[in-house]
Order: sequence, then C-alpha cells, then structure tokens
Amino acid sequence: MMGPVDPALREALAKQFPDVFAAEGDLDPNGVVVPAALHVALAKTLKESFGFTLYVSVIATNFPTAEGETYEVATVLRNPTTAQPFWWRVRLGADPQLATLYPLFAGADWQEREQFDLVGVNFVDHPDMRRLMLSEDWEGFPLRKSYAIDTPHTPWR
Amino acid sequence: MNLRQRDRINPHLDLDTVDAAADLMALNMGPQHPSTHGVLRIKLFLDGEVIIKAVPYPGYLHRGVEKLCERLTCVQLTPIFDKHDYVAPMTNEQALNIALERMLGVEVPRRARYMRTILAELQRLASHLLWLGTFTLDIGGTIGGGASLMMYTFREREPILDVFEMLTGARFHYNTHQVGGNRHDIPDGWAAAVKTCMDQLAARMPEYEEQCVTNSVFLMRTKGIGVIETPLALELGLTGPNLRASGVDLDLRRDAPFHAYDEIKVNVAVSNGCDTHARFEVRIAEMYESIRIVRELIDNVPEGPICSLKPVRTVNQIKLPEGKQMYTAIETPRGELGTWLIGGGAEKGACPYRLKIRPPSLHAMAALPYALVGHTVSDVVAVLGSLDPIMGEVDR
Amino acid sequence: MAIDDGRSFEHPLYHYWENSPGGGIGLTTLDRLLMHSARHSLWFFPMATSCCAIEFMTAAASRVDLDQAGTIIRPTPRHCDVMVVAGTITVKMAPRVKKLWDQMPEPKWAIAMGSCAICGDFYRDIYSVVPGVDVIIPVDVYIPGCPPNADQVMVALQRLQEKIKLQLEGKFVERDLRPGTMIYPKIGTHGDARQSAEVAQAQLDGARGLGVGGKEHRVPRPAAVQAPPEADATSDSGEQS
Amino acid sequence: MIPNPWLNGLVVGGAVLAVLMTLGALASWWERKFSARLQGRVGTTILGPWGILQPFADAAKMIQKEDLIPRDADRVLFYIAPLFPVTLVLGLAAVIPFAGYWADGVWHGAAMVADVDVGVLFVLALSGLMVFPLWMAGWASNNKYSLLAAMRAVAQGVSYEIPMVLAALVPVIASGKLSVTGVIAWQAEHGWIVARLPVVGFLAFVLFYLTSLAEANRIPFDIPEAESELVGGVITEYTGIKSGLFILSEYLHTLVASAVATGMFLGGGHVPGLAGLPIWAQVVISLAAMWFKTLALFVSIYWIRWSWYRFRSDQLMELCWRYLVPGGLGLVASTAVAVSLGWV
Amino acid sequence: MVAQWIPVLVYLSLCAALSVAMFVASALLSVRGRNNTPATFDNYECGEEPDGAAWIRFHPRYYIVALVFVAFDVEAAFLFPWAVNLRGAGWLPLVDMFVFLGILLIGWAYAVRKGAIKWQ
Repeated sequence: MMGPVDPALREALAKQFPDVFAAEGDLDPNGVVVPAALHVALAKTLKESFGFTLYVSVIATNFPTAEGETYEVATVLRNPTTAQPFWWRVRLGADPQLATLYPLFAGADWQEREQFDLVGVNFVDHPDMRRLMLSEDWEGFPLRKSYAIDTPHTPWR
Repeated sequence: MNLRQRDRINPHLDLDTVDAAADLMALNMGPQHPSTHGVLRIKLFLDGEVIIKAVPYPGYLHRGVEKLCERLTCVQLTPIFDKHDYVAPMTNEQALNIALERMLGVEVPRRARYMRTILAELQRLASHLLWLGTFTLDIGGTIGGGASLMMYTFREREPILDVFEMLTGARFHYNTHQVGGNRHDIPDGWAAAVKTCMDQLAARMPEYEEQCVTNSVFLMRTKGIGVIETPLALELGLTGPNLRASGVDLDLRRDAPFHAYDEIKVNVAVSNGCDTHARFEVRIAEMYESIRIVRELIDNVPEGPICSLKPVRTVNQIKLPEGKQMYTAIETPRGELGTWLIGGGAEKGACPYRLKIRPPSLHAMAALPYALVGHTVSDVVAVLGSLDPIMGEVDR
Repeated sequence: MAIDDGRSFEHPLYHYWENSPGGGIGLTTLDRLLMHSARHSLWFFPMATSCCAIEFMTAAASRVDLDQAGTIIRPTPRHCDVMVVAGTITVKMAPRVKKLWDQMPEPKWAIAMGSCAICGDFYRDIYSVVPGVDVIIPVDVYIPGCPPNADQVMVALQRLQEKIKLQLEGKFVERDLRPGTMIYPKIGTHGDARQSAEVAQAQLDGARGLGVGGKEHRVPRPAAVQAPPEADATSDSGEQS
Repeated sequence: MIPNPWLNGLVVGGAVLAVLMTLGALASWWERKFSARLQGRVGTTILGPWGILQPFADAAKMIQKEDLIPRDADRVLFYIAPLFPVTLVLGLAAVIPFAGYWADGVWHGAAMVADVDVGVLFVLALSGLMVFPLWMAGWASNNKYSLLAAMRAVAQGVSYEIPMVLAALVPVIASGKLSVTGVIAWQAEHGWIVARLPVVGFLAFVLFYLTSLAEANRIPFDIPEAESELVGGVITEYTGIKSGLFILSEYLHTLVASAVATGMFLGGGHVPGLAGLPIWAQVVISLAAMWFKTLALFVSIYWIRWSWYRFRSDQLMELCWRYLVPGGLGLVASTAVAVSLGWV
Repeated sequence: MVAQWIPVLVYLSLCAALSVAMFVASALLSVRGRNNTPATFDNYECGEEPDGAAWIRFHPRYYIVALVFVAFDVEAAFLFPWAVNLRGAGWLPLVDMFVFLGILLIGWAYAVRKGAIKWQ
C-alpha cells in the first residue's frame, strides 16, 4: 500500500517510459531513479494521465562521495482518489540543476525554494528562486553535509 | 474571466506586476503581529484597502531542525518532534515513530495502536479547540466577542491537557511514543477521566458552534472569503481540513490507515465551499467526529503489551538500515505530516542520514498569495486563521 | 542617593525638585507611589514566537488569568511595560526583537519565558538560532521550563514586582548588562531591496505632492518627475468576477 | 440651577466632570470584571477591594511612561491630537439634564450645565467632531496601521452621523423642541418616545443606539481600533498618557452616548409618580432614574462588545448607506405623517 | 440668548483644562530613557523597517464617501427647522418635505446603484 510503485501503475508507466520502468530494479522501495531529462515529463504524465494531482513534497539530499558531491532530488505525489503516493528520485552531480515543476504544481513554488535555500539545488526556470527560510544574505547551504551545524553567524556566535 | 485562480494571480514578488509609482501602500504584517499566529510576515501591497498582492515571508522561526535530526539518534528525536507543531505534539511524535517503525519493519502491539489512536484524536480536539479560539479571536478582536470564545475554548482544552498529563506527566511536550509502541501505560482512572472530559466537551461544543454560526457578522466575515479552488488546492498540496474544505474527499485516517484506524470507521467531513467558512465547518465537524471516535475506543482498549521492543536504555539502541529511503505520512490535525527518512547516518546508523519533514502548514501558507488577493486587510486575519498555520511547523 | 541612579531611565525634572527645600522627601514619596502603581499595572507585550506562546496564551486564559494582577496584553510595544519573550529567537528574528524592545517606552522590563529564550535549549548550537535572548536585550526574570506551565508566568510576574520594589529601594544591584554593551543587530533587506526603495520613493513623492507631512518631507516636488508607467497595477489581481 | 451662569458652569460643570471622570475610570475596571465574569475568569483582584484601584494604578503608570514621538511623525499634530477626544466627549454632557422635577405642571431639567435651546444640535455637532482627533492622530503618526485606521474612522464616523441625525429627528419632530430638556419635558408629559410612538419610536431608539455604538467605536463597529488586524489602530504610536486619553475617551463616549440616548428616547430622569413629591425628592429620584437607565444602556453596550464579532469596513459602510440611511428617512417620514395627522 | 452658552463655555474650558492637566503631569513626571537608539523613534511596523512613509495619495473613493456625506448632512440640517415647526402646521410642509426627501432618495438610489458608496 505504501509502496512507491503499484504493479498496475508500473505496467502503464512502462509503456510511456520504457527506459525507466522496464527494469526490475524499479520496485526498490526507495523509489524509481529517473534521469533528470525525464523529470518533468514523468510528473506531467502522472498528473494528467494517472490522477496524481496532489503535490506532496520535494526532498533534496546531499551525498558526498569519494568522487565528489552528488545530490538526489526525490519528488512525492499523491493520487487524491486512491490516496496512493508515488515517488521518484533524480540523481544530480556536483552542480545540481533540475527543471522546476512549478508550471505543473503551484505548490512546488515554495517547496523548491526551500530546498534551494537549505540544500542548494537550483531549480531551473523557477520564476522566483529566492531563499525561503534564511535571510537573503546567508552564506552556504545548511543541509549540505559539509556545513557544520554550529556554523557561526555573526554577531551572535 | 473564467480563468482559473492559478492563472490569474501571480504569487511572486515581481517588479513588473507591482507598479511602484501606483501609490500602493506596502504594509508589513508581521513578524510580530497579534494575528499572524507566530512570526509570519506578510507584505501586503494595498490599493486603498484592497490587497493587490500579498507576499508571505516565512522563516522567522527556522530552527534548523532537519540539520539537528542528522545529529541526534532515533531515540533522541521524539522530543524534538514535539516542538514542530507545538499545538499538536502528540501526532508529531506519532509521525516520527511510525516512520521509524515502517523503516525498521517493527510491529506495534494492538494496545499501543489503540492508545495512539485515542491520543491522536484527543490531540486533534485540543488542536482544533485552540484553532477555534484563535480564529474567532482574529475575527472578533482581542477586545470583543472573539476573546470570549477563545477563553471558553482554552477552558475546554485544559481537561484534555490534564488527561495527557495524567498519562505522561507532561502538559505540553510529552515524549510518550517510542519505536515499537508507547512509553507510558494507561494509569488507573484514565478512561473515566477521558470520558468525563468528552462528556463535558460534547455538551458544550454545540454552544460554541452556535455562537459562531448564528452570528450574522461571523457569517458575513467568513462566507466567500479566501477562496481556494479545488485544482489549486491540490496543486499547492493543501491537506487535511483545508483540502477537504476545498471539496476533496481525502483523509489518510480512512484512505491509508495507520494506528488502529483500519479497525474503526472514520466519517470524513467534506465541504465544497472552498472558502473560510467551509474550513470552519469542516473543522467543527471533525471535532464532533473525534469525540465520537474517542468515546467508541476508550472502553475497548485491548489488553497486552504496550511496546514490542525492549525499553530504551541507550541512545543508539536503534539502528536504521543504510541507504534505505522512505516516505511515510499520517494525518495530523493540520493535514498530511510526512517524513522522508533516509537511514544510515552518523553513530553507525543510529542517526537518520536525512530527515525531511513535510509540514502541512507550509503548504497552507503557500496558498496565501492566491487566497488574499482582492480582499481587504480585515480579511487577511480571517483567511490566515482559517488555514490554521503553526509557524513552528512552517519554518521548522 | 539620587533617585535615578542605577536605572535605565532618568527623570529630566527630578533634580530641580530634589534641590528645592523639602522637595527630596516629597519626591521620594511620589516616586514610590508611582512605581507602586507601575508595579501593579504591568502590561505585557507578547514577543511570542513558538511553543511557549501557547502556554503564554493559556496564562491569559481562564485557569491562570493574568488580568488578576492588572496585566493586559497589548499588541503594540508603545503601550507596554514588559516584553515577554516566549519561544526560540532565530538569527532572522533577533533584529526585530531588538527593534521592538527599543520601541517600548521606559520604564520597561523583560521576561524570558522558556529554555529557548533563556539559552536556546537544544537548538542552542544550531546555525540559525540565537543562544538566549539576553544576548540582545537585558532580561529581568527568567522562567525555566520547556515550556513552563502557565501558572509560572504568574509567578514570574510576582518575581518581577518584587524586583521592581527592590530596585526602588536601592537594594537590587543591576548586572552590568545593559543594552549599551549589547549586540545591536541590523535588519537586513530580504529579497526586495529594489522594490522597497522604489515604493518608498514613490510614496515620498506622493507625500510631497500633497504638501503635508513631516518637516523633512516638506520640500517642493522635484521638477522632473517621470511619468508613471502605463502598466496596469491591477492587472495581476484579476477582476473579482 | 444656579442663577449666575459663570458660577453655574463652574459648580455644576465641575460636579458633572468629576462624576463622569470617576465613572469613566471605574468603567474600565468594571469592564474588566464584567468581561472576566463573562469569560469564566476572575478579573483584577489584587489592587484594592476587588481590584477596584486598578484604573488609577494604570493612570499613574501611564503618566510616568516615556513620551516617544516617532521621528517621521508630524510633531505638532501628533502632540495636540490627544487633547481633543476627552474634551469633546465630556463636552457632550453639557446639555444633558441629569435630573428633573415637576413644578407648576411643567417638567424642569436639573443637574445640567446649561439649558441650551439647540441642545440636540449641539450634541450631534460635537459627536460629529469626534472623528477629527482620530484623523489627526492617525495621520500625524505616519504609521500605516494608524493611517488605515484613521481613514476607516473618518468614513465610519461621517457615514453613521447621518442615520444618527435622522434618528434624533424623530423625538425632535414629536416634541417640536430642539433642546434636550424640551424633548424630555415633552416625554414626561406625553410618554417616553420608545412607547409613545408605537414601533417607530422603538426603531428610532434602536437606530440611535446602533449609531452611538458606531460613533463610540464599539464592537461590532470598532473598525478603527481593530486590534487583531491593525495592531493598535490610531493609537498605535501613542505612549503613556496620550494613549490613555484616547482609551478613556472611548469609555466616556459610551457613557455619555448612553445618557444622550436615555434623554432622547427613554424619558431622561422622568419616572411616573414623581408629581406631588417635594422638589428635592423629585430631583434625587430622577437623578437615580437617569443613571439607572444610562448605566443599563452602558452595560448592554459592553455586553454586546464582549459577545459579538467585528464587521469588515466595507460591510459596515454597506450596512449604513444601504439600510440605515433609508431606514432613518422612513422613520422621519412616518413620524412626520403621524405628527401632522395629530396621532401623537 | 448668549447667557445660556456661558456655562457651556466654562464647562468646556474645564474639560480642556483636565486634558491639559494630564499633559502637564505627564510632562513633569514622565521618564526619559537613557539607552534610546534610532530604532526607538522609528515607526512601528511589526518590527520591520517601514517601507516608505504612510502618507500616500488616497484612492478617490474616499472622497466620494465624503461628498455623499456632505450632501446628506446638509439635507439633514435642513430638516431640523422643518421638524421643530411641523406640529400643527397642516399638510403643506409635510408634502413639501416629502418631495424634498423623494429627490434625496432618488439621489441615494442612484449613488447605491452606481456603487459610489462601496467602500474598499
């Protein structure tokens, strides 16, 4: 029930995105890994053809590896009639850029701004990519692993 | 002009659309303001008293909780989670512990699940009571009828907090849930106290409802104000009562059951009004429903253990599997509180690698630029109050 | 001892009274009467940010009822005597707290409610949290707890009244921690610097056009005022059809 | 009434002033206790018996508070604006007879500062002036909340002035007198307006009462204050005794407006059965009756205040112009017809 | 005639003196802060820096309300002398005034229909 990809949905999606959903590995509960190029197309298909109209969340995560910084952006949608959630992940490199979902989902506006603010993933074509939580003159992205939790911010510490 | 709300309102601070020479008054509401429910700041561009554009600025209570979660172990997290949504700490704890349990595959004993259900419903009542008080306070004024109703709702909220205190020893931040079950068992006389409390509330709720719905000024102030159309509500990710007031029949308690909700029937209140009054109606209906659920469950709590794991002794007793990611959501009084949990962080996996909280209030706040445009300054507080935001949850 | 010693405020006319014959005694009595009144009419300014705010509201509600001691909660700092900092103060919020504190008229006092306001609690080490509100304003009474129970606010009010009494009698030695030695944060602009400047200028021009207002605004309207752009200000608001 | 007009003004005026100021101060204490009782609280308890000294402590505190004038404010207007509201509101009481007696079959007013023959106009004029200090304060503060509040206050004040005048015309038409004493005397002779003019009198009374609420900025018409949206309204920037004077003036306004409504519609100090008693007894009883009626109205104003919600400003104007103004005209017309036909 | 206004004048001066006395007492007794900063004298705007002055040009609808008020208030003032002398004056003044009020009501209906009094 809480699994990310319901088999019937996967069958249907596999017709449209054979590269992504043909492999057996996509049943991994961590969610399907989708190439960045298909990010918007998948969201559009899900919204328009499969009724995933409720925008739930977007989660960016920083994974520092031996090769360098990598990022993952997970997007969660929900189908309001079946209450079924669906999520997929996009892997990004050291300079994280991903197309915005704002034209599809108005809620992506603030969510993506928040992830930009805290993790530093830049959502391309977002109309208003400002910091949301921290003040405009803040330096660094707090939720990156390289950012110390007690990074001093003058004049208090 | 049959454009959808989304298309005709630009929510962004855009220099081209707000004409600086048009003599608009730029009015800051917040961060310290009696009616912004905490430290939200809304910048209003006013033409006379009509709002041309509303730009909310959250973040004045950004406490870096997600960063803190990466440094604390799973056992230490529960008291932190109490403080996000400080009006409903109980359900916040549950959201965290369910996420951890689902990731670890831990079963929760039936008794603990029943207790959690009762606690969640009591918390929903307490939270909605506080909402009712502050909402009417916003409409009726600090010196006025709203204040009277607020005093009543705070009075009704106290017995519920007393019941919590009886169980957990704390009035506010409980720390009573743990992975695998609950920490405190039901004490003697608790069921009777809960029943007394529910009887009292059930007897008085109609009065409070009547005080609002029979008041013509209240109806004038709420009907047709702050409309959030159904497609926009879905796009924004509104959940809980706000979404149901926009005509979407979605309640995770019924549709994706957690706790003991799969064993009982939950009647979901839905309204097609999409406006402030619809949100009011939905929440009032939810309160009656919560009273019914608590009364139904309180006599039927099964016997048995309250926790399936060993009692917590050390902070890194629980270890999350590395690399596993999961989204878990439950229905709190404000809507879908989700957690995106990535296992295998510091302390050999005892800390989460990443814990993203999906707060329902943040999404509700994102609706403000759409819901406020075209209304007057007075309506800001009514709309804001009806969306029931908690800034601790918005900013985290 | 001069009556104003050790206080954060002074009475401009008091030293004339003091120096007049017999004025000293009358003045002391009057000052006691006034401070006695002030002690029993402490109006609270709720600098309420998070969890403690709820308990603070509870304190004003039926079970505790701050009104018993003559306390009213007023939303504007200009009417208030006591700032109650209830909740976590973040780096973004701190300049506003400081500014609101400054905007309160003397005599004024501050209560730090809850461990977040006292020391930052377990958010203390976090990048965006101020470790205790006494870094920026002088705190008179601390209420420990997370959050403190509502009745503790009443207790704190009584402690504050005691403190004012002791201050009046010269028995209370103030800590060397006054705003002069404290951090004075500046409010940064948040994303709309250009916007603010333009709106401010436009409004100033408007005020000049009206020929009314404060002294500094009473200057002739500049000759070369650019014509307002054609853009329709209401274009994005949508007609309420 | 003391024959020398100067002395009369000084003595009776001083007495009226003292009583009104004391009642105004006590009103704030009483309101706190009353609202507390309404809300299941206790209210002030500590200072004095039942906390009755609380308003005096508040006043003493306000007097010693620092006097801050914002840098960008219009200093002169900002400074003088608080002088007016209390003065104007107290001035309203100048033409109200707080007692009365029968002598030679004619009702005389007593305990009044001056028996002005255009008393009704005087009351309406001063009441209309009340918006000016509010506007001055709101404008001079250079605070956006104050300004919005001031604009609302002026719009509300001038709009509700009209139904108020129309409601006041009803007793004037019925009695043919423009002085408050004259109106009361006619009522003493023919019966109180609320009862004498069936339905119309009562509706006019309700209209006058509502508009008085609006003029005194009381819920549901307290738009200019509107704490929950406009923080402190016009007095946002005022500290100490200046804000205190505005707050005091509102209590006094409700008190005086109740007295005016009592005089115009409820027969003032008149109660049946006075004729034949010695004059001093008549004066004492009518004084008590007048204050009883006034305070009853006063209590009802605060009862409404603590149980109703607030209108929005546009709804308020809508209510006034769409319903109250034509309603008031209708009342005037029907009274005129009734009087012309000799029905009353 | 003038004599009846003398007590009113005396009384009004007393009232004004009361307000002034409070101001004087406040001036004598009020304190002055030693640690005032520039922020103390800023305008209060919820702790933010005010965005420009509050003195803006108002929307014309405020003036329309004022104009409608003036029209009605003058009519109301005309009603008073008529009202005082109505009793026993017969039919004619009643009809006259009804014509007058009728014209006023037509104006009112026009204003309402046009939304002139719509506040916002």
